[in-house]
Amino acid sequence: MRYEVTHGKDVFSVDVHDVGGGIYDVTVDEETPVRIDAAKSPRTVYSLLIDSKQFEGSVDERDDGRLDVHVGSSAFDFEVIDERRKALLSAATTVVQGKQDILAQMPGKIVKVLVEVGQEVSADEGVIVMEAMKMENEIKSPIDGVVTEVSVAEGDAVETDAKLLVIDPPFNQRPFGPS
Amino acid sequence: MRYEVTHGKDVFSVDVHDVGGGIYDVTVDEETPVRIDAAKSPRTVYSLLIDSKQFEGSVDERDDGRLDVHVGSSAFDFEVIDERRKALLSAATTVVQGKQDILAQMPGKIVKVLVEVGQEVSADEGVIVMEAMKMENEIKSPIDGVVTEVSVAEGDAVETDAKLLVIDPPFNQRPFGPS
Amino acid sequence: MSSAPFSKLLVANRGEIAVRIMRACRELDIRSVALYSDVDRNALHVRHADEAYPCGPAPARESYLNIDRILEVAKECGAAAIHPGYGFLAENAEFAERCAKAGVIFVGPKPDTIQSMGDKVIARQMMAKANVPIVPGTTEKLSDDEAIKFAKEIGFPVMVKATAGGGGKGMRLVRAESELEQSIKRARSEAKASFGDDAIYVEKFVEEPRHIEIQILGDQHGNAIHLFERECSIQRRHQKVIEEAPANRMTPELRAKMGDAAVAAAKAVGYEGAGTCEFLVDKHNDFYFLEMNTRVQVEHPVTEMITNVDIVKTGIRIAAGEEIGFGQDDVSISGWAIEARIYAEDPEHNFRPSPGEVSVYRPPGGPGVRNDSGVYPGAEVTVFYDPMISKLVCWGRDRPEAIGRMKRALHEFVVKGIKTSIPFHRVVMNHPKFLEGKYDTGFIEQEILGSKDVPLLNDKDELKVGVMLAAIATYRRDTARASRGSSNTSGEQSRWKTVGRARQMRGGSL
Amino acid sequence: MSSAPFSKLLVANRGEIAVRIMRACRELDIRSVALYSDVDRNALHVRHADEAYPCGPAPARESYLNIDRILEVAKECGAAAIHPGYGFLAENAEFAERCAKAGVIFVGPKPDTIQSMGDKVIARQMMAKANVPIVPGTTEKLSDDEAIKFAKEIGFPVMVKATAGGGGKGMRLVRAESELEQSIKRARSEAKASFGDDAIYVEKFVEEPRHIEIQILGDQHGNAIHLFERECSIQRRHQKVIEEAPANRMTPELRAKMGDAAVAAAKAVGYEGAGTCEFLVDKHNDFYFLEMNTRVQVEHPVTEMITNVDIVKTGIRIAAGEEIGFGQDDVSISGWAIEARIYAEDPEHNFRPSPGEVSVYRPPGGPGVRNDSGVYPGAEVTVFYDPMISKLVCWGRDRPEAIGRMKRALHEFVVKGIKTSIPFHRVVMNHPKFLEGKYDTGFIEQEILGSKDVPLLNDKDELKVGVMLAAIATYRRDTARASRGSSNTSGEQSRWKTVGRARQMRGGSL
Repeated sequence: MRYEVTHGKDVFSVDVHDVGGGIYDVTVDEETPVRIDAAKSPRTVYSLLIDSKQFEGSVDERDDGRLDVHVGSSAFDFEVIDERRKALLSAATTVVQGKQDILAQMPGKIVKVLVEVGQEVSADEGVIVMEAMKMENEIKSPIDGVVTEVSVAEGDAVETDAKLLVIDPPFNQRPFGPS
Repeated sequence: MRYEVTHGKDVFSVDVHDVGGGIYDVTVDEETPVRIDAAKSPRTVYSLLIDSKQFEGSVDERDDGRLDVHVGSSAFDFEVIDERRKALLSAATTVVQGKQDILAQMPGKIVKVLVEVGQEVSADEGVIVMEAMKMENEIKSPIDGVVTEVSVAEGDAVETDAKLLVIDPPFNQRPFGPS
Repeated sequence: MSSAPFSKLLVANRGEIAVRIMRACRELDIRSVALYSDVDRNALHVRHADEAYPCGPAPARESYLNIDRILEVAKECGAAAIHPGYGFLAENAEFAERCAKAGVIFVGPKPDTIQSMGDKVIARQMMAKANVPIVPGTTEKLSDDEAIKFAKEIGFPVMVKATAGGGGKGMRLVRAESELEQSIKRARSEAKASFGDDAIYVEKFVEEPRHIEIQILGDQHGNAIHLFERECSIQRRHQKVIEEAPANRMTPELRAKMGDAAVAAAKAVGYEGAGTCEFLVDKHNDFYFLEMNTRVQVEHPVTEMITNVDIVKTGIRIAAGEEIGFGQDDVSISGWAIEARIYAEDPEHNFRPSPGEVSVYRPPGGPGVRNDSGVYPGAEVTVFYDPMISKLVCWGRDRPEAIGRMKRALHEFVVKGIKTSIPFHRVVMNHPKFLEGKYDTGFIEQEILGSKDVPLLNDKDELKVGVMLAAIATYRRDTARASRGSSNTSGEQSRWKTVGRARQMRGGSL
Repeated sequence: MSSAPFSKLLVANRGEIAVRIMRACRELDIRSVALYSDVDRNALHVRHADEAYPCGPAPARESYLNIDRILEVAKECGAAAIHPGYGFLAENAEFAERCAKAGVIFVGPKPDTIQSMGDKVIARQMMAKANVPIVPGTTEKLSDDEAIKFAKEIGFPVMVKATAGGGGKGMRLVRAESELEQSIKRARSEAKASFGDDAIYVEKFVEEPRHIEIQILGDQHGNAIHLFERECSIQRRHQKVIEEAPANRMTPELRAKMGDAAVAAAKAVGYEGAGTCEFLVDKHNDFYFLEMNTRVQVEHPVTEMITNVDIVKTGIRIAAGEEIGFGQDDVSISGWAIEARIYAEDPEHNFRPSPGEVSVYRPPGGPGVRNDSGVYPGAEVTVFYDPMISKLVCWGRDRPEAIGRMKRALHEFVVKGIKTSIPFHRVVMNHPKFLEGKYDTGFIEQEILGSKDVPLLNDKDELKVGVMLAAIATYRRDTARASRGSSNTSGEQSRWKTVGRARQMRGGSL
């Protein structure tokens, strides 16, 4: 699984490969993978062995979803996003004008449709909950607008690029006037 | 709820009345009820306030189902049984000879029938799992014997005194010879 | 060892100091009684008590400051004495008097000692009379001419201060006579603008001030001794953060002079119990009386560690009418002790409070380490009270050993669920000026808080480890969520899972 | 403070002593390296280390006693020194020699010191030569006539012992000459029957023996001093359970004589590092050399607390070639310290081991309390190693204060998930003979274990509270189970619960 870890202005691309038994091969920014033995019981913090060096560390998720991470004497504030989720959310970050076809970024199952045709939505408002690779992800509207089409129902299995729903921009923002 | 707490040769009858908010009125052996403020978070032991006296205490369930209880400097080994369960099990402790009609001691639902007709069972072997008042209880055979009748099926709702199954003693122990 | 001085003592406080007092009680065979507000039922001090009574809603004014309720509990439980700790009602003369009227011993000095030492003007007058050096200055308003004359008398530098002042407004540092007239003018106009009153007075300016205080003990039989000094110059916004005993750059002569002054102060007010004389010491090693704290001090453990005297137990015995039990010649300084106050606050974000559940708590141990804690794993830190969760105190044969132990203990100390000032203390313990022992009360402002947020000791290696750990933890969370999410497919399966869970309960804690 | 004596030290041990050594390393700025067997990845000592290496399967013989693997790790990690702690390889002369050959410093005495002190006969001979008193007796077999002659020489009472003996077989206490011939006959026939060898020898019988030992320090420069005595007479099956320093009923004369003897013993073997001379002291205050332990002792903290010397750090400095750094006249006794060894065992059921997960762990704190722990909340106690999970050490100005603190600390100490010997220590701390300080090595057998199981301090009030708590806990468990059981009625509901759970994860620990 690949993650993007953001610390201030620095962004690290981190690949986690689960070797089993609490051992992970971790690659940061395409460097040589590092083998990490990460031991943790529910009652305590992590003990990490990295190339035989021992670090105690902890990770706490804040209410805003960011992570407070302590390692040794250091404290960090990270944002972590996995690439799947990033892909699922990419509609919201890359295409921001005009009529929006919301497509499935990977195969999955529709858990919940949160809107109906005719409903007004705001940018970043959740419109569909989709389960992909055993994770539930809320897909958000990339723009302020109106739902003009819902192409799937709860329980549907969908393939990559399947159209999920369509959102039109509000009247006054449509590029070619009223349609 | 009424419990029977056994400590060595002493048996205490304890009634627990849930007042709410971690407060209980507890009556031991029909004495005056005592109000107990029992505070506990998952990460620690109990703090009990009884008539403003403070005791720290802990309860650990052993593999054999008995309880290790610590209060202040003292350590105790208790067996606790609730009166409902006691009633459900009473067939096993009061009638021990001859053909056994296993009856429901209170209304409930049959969760699982663990034996079939013709099957040999030992005393104390589980024969039926019954749910009553939201608790599952395993009903045990009061004798060594053979199951001669199963009167209920899984999922059945049963009333008090409904016949659940019949167990005959082994051939050589039947009071009047072969039937 | 004598027998228990009382049979029962009510602790009118919470947090670590309540626990500290209850520890003393247990060692003295005294039954201890706790009070708890509505949010404190699960607090540590309740768990250390023999008895506990509710005292009201969360706000301190309705609970820990509720004199009527506290005296009611004392009567109900039959407590012979009340210990106020520090803060809350500890320096409230009315409370001490109400205790006396209710026939309950107040563990502390007499009400009029509290009263007079609580009034800065009276305290200053009494100390001057007892030949305890005070910061030369007036507290009454002066005309321009009087101010100039007085400033020349006490010598420069001086501070010109607004009598109605506060928060630095209407305050002027004057280094030479030539600046004086202009400064008085400015101070007056600032004071007028801020407080509507242009009255000013003049005070000697204490250069490179260090906050050094002397622990005193007095009893009802007229005995008074001191237990040497503590240095408390590491402060943030006038709040002590790190204390040590003995003081840095102390000389035997200065120690003797300050000790004598503190004992004179104690005798002047007929002091009973454990108290503290706070002084400012300037760069010339001249010292000036600041105030007397008529109660046990937060930082009393550093003195306990270098003198081997249990100050809290001694204070309780004194309140019971016993003598101190040892003389000035029986006490001496052994080694060096440092205390770090651990607060539930986020040093990276301007020390904002960090309430919450303490999910993981692993205090340090081993040689020379004492931890006076107010929390435990599972305790809740609320916003209602002081955010100090623990005092970490380390002792060494000398200062370097004490610092080495403090660094080691800070490294060991694991607290999760809330943010704490532990990383901040690590910064101080590695600071060259701290290591040299050459600092004054401006240390934190000038040496640490150059930037608004504290530059923690984040290093590159640990950043990389943190990045990898963040990814691993996220992966583990998502995997765990996914496996939970996929298991709710049928009622039948769920039922068997429930039975399985019930079975797993066996052998567990209830 | 001098700079770090080494840059890196490998700790060839586990549990609390490994943690203790790593604490010393951190205070000395030495990087510490841990070893862990397959079941110890999550052990506390790994979490205290800067580096950690696996050393093999759970059985000690394949891991912590695996010399080849340990030296391999030392080479791999570049450790300058190895500290063996106590137990495992601490008194293994071969290991010390292998370290020397591998160019790694062994923190402890020279191999031949370990070798000779490990052989009782050689140790006895060397001590006799150095005029250290030994229990008068022979170790070679005697004829009847020789035995009678020798017994008269050393005076009654004597012990007649089988040379092949052990476990009390072929052992006879003889109080008067008149019983001697008959006793020799019986001892011979018992020995013949048990060991196939009827050889016997005669030894002075030590009456009401107390186990008192002297802490010694020696360096490579010929310096040797002692740090006074510890009394370790509270034993169960020859295992120390409670130790104190100084010893009860000690006189300045006896202390001086025993100290001199211990220093003479240290000099006789050219002792380097921290070690201990164990003596038996009889009711006449005569003392006899028992053995020399050529390593740091479990109970070293009581000496650290009364002398303020850090024995472990000093031992490491000595191994680096430094001098002790202070002389006999620089050390003195201050106050009193008591150590209680906390074992994971069930004192109510003949001290059977009690492995498992430590679910709740709240060690005591506050003044005068030191806890050297090998576990933490969430740690697993396994059956593979010594069951000691912690050493609780309390200091007081005098013995009553130390006992008061120990009682208070035992009251505070909360350990759940496993059984511990904490309740047993409470019994001892309340026992009149212990309070008087009048006990010998028979104390536990005679005074506590009259019955097979330990009579804990169960009182009637606490029984009643326990009965009620048991019922409440059962009620709460059953109610919680019922509400879990009834919630799995439909897939839809479960799904929403799952989403809810995922949301709850926010703000939590990963």
